Amino acid sequence: MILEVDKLQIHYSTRDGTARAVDGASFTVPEGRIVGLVGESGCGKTTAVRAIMGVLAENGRQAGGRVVFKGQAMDEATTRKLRWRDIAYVPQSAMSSLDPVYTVGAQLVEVMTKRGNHSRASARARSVELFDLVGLNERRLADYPHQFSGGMRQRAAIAMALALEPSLLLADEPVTALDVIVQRQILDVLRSLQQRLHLSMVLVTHDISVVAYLCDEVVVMYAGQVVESGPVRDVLARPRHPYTMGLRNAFPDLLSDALELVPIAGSPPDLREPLSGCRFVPRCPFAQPICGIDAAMSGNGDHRSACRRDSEADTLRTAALDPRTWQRSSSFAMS
Amino acid sequence: MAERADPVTPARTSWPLLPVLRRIVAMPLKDPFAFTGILIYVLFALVALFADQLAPIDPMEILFTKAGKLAANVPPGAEFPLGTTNLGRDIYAQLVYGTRSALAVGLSAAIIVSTVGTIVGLVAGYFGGATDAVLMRIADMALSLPFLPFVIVLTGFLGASTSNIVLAVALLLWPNSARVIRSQVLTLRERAYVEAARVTGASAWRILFVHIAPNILPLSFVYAAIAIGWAIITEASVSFLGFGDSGSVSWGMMLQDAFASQALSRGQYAWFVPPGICIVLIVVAGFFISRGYEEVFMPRLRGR
Amino acid sequence: MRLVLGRFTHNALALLAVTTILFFMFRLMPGTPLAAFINENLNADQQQAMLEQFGLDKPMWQQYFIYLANLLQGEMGLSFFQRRPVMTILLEVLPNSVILTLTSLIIAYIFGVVAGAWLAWKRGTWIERAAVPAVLATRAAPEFWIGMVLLAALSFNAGWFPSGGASSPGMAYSSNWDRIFSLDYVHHLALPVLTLALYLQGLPLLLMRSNMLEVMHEEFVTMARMKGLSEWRIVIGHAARNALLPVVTAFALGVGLSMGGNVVIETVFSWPGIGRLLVQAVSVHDYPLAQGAFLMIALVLALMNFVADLLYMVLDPRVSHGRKG
Amino acid sequence: MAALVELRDVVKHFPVTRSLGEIARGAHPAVRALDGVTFDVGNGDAVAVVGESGCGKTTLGRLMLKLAEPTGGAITFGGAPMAGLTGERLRDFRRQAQLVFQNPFDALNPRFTIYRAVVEPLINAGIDKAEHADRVASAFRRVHLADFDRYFDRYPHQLSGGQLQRVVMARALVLGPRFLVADEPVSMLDVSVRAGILALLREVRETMGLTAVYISHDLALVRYLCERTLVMYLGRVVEDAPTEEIVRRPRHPYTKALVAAVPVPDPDQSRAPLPIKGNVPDAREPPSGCSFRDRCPHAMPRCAAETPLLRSTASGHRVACHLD
Repeated sequence: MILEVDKLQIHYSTRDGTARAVDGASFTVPEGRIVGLVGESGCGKTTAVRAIMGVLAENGRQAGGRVVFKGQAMDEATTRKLRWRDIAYVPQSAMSSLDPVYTVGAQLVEVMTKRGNHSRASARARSVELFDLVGLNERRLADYPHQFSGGMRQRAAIAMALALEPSLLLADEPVTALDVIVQRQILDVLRSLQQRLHLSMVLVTHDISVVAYLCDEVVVMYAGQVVESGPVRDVLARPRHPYTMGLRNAFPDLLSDALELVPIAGSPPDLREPLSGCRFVPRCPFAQPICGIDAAMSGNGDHRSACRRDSEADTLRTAALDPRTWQRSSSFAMS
Repeated sequence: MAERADPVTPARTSWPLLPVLRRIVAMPLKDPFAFTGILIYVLFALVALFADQLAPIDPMEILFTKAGKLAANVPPGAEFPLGTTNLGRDIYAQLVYGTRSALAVGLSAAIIVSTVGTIVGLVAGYFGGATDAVLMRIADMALSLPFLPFVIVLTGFLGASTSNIVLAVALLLWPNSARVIRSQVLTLRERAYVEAARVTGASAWRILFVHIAPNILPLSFVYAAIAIGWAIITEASVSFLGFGDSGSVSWGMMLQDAFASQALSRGQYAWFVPPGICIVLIVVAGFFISRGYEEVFMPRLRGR
Repeated sequence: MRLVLGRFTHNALALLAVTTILFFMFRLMPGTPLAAFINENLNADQQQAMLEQFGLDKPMWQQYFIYLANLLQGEMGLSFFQRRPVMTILLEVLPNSVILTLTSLIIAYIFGVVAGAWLAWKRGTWIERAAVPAVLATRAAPEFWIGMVLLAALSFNAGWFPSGGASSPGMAYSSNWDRIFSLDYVHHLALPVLTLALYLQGLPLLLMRSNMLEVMHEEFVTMARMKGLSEWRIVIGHAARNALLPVVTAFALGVGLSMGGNVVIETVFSWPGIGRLLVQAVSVHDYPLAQGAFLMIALVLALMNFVADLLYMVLDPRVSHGRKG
Repeated sequence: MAALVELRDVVKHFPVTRSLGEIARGAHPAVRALDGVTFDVGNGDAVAVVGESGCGKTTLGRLMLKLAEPTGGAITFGGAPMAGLTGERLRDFRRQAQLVFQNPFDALNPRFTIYRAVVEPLINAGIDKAEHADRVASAFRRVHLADFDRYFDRYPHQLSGGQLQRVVMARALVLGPRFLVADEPVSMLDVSVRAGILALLREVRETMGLTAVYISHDLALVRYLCERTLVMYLGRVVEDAPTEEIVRRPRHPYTKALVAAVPVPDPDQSRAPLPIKGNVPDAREPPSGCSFRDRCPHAMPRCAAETPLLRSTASGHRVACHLD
């Protein structure tokens, strides 16, 4: 395992109390694999990744759990040392994450000379290589970020992330803001780089299709917790947690024959409230009294889920395919 | 349906201006800066209101000592808290009465500036096109006039009166607020809910006054608070340079008297320090209020 | 290039508008139009010369074009009281005003930028909580009053600085430049500069502080943290570099604006500059001189507005470098 | 059925600031948001307009609602030219044509209560005040906001995205329109909420007999809403066909690339390279002839010389390509 996240707790203090943005999430990233971190807005996926990079917002703090990188538990000092050299980041919006007053080339050289062992000359040579690697013309090194199109900026951001040859890449919604065709091109860049450089990668996204296209494994998050994880093929084909089943049914599929999408009624819980048990209970059509008690991740092999009724997963999955199943939980809707 | 009785409806359909006004009034309680600012305003307003009681001596009266001599340059003491001027006038009384003219100048300029600025900003921003172009060119012109020299030339030639100073200040200050309000209107105009009002058939004026203006109002207040300060400083500067209204008692006039009569070399600090502090307080109160409003209202306007 | 020309035209037109307003202001003053230019202080020959030069016997619109044509040649008539060409008098005092303005602005902006960035960095501490209202108070104080207090304390009381003027009486210099580069001149300059700098530092300080606070929340600053760059490099190289853009523009604008505002400072310190000249001219109804001084100030203002536009374009690559595919 | 909305060669240019050279040459450069769009929307039909950002689809929606005026061409609504709608006739049109917004968090005035927001169209249309409460209530029922009067006194920031989008729809439906334009109605919503809004859009269209135009960048979503889809590229319609045809048998090279690029939630999907090159060109200077030719794998000399027209090939399938 290149990265292990163990019972991570991230709390934000807000005016209306403490929000548990990440509430005991655990997952691992095997060496040389792409792990998709999936969930809806507010599920804690971005917070988790930013916590690993050590850049939480000022009102946020790590309240518990630990992050282990290559067997070494990370604290503030190790995080500072590992950043960018071993763990690099690809942002959602490359536009706002590049400094507008410097050329892209200058920013590449900056990180290589200040954080790497490059001289200015070797940094410049490496910039050319990097641009070539992500499919950008080296002449564009002299351009400012605003002179790039969206897709090119994203490529530049990937080049930036690879500058110090990290072994782990954390990509936060790297293609969400892009048009489909450009999105596909960027995904292909990530795929080929991952294979050529034998990178490990965490891909944060809300889009199951992106996970299906790019990832080897998937971790599904809901309300600050991990509800299911496993190989992409298994999780998408045979989801074991009702939330994953719901997500799968609600997700549009260009090629499927079913012309019906099934909504999950209701909305995620308020993370500032004290919560216990399965967070999905109010929206879950299969909830039972026992679900009020926290469930640990369980399952045989790599495919695990945090559901009290995990043993009945196959039956529930069949039931979940029927839209009427999900209407039954609508008494909780709009609460 | 049945339990939603009709009397509830008027509250739901009331003009959104009312909640906005309520928030404008309630805001100072949330922000210490704005609260201090309001407090300073209230204090000065009380002083202006009760000037007669606070200072029984006429500020222009020439005073004599019991020995019958001119009570000139008397140092601060029990009888004259801040002493007297070289002409034997009570400085404390002048300071108290100066509040009146300061507030009169400040408030009248602020009302003109924010009214004109708001209306021009709203109209130029919303209607755009030629209206906008003409109004903004006029604003550019006013902004390219050097501020204090213009006021001096105008009052120097038109005559030194308080109303001329207010007029000059208003002429030069409205473009600042108009510009900012216009740009705010431009962003609001693109907001989806304004577009929604158009789609549902609201007229241009209705959109302007029901959907846009309530969002602009806090800005108008900010500019009014700043204009109060500017007007008072300008009046003081113009008076200091000798182009002030000689018929009224103002802080600027006091400073000019002190300066011209060598109070500086005599070290008569009690004469020229207090008026300056009063000006600083009242102007800084405006800054505090505008900061407070910006903190409370502007993130909302920018965000989402 | 297109932008530069656009801004130039814009500012030139604004200046034209100002001169036009001024023309009509002076012509429509109470009294006969001739009185604005002809004064019994001038002798008959001078009166006749002015009459012809400014076409004062011609209709108003012709006068307007004659006035513009004269202006373009730097011809602004004779001062009533000094009986010398207005232009000569203006050029004599202009260096004094420029030196006063630039020196105090440079000091104010260097201090303001550094202190503003420092306060942003100290955010949330008691230093910041105390400093911000204090700085606001310096912005709220009338310049001339700051001058008066400093003058009373440091000149009359402590005797450290001369009480006014630009050179000590009885000093003789071989040229104007010699005078300006003399220690005596610097000594006279110190107190007005201190006053003006004290008044002016608030704007760059507060601007720098709020820009810094805003920029520190930008995603690219967070990115710089993730890259592991040093705090110093993040604050200076990225945050301050971005926060500085509007401050530099404000500096150029400040030159134009404070030339006008110097009117009171120059009066307090009897500094022989263009503002004091304007005040004197207006109080003795020396119309040609007042008009000339006003126009000179307006010209500097317009010029500096243009410079500010240029600086903004040069410094912000988002403006200077166009989009590409 | 007769067409409700007809567009004939509609052109919309947005002027851009001219350079000195362009002024000297007398050139008037413009962003060609729409460059000759012709199609009909039949009464009761649901048509999707699909394309990447900058293809002109949002402008198209705004023109159909008379929120902007075309630079050229004509649009008719119910047989009447929209250019001539003013005064009372414009108000009448506003009652019949409504819009559902992309961002529900921005589509409601933050200072209005929910009731106030939905009653606003009734006030604008001059509906008798006595009817307001009933009509608002029935609009809320239509969008399935249970216990709707609990929301009336709330403000938008107190509601979730899905609830807000339902309120936005209630506002659009309260006047009983015949024509609805929905601009990316679910793109700002979470996946689990999307499906409910899509189902609702489909339901109200059927029950109210609405004619609808859906604007979206997402082909996968459009499949759940519309029988017919128009694909736009750089201000032109390049393909117009039943949605299933577009998805299963795209004919225009651009549509082919677009369909191939859409990711699907299947780990075994094709990862073949896309049949497209380069980036979308500057809309101020699109290539001559076919605007897609510089990215098209099949481009030939004719494509540069001649702009392909949108021609019917099979029944109800129109393509603008010389290859076809």
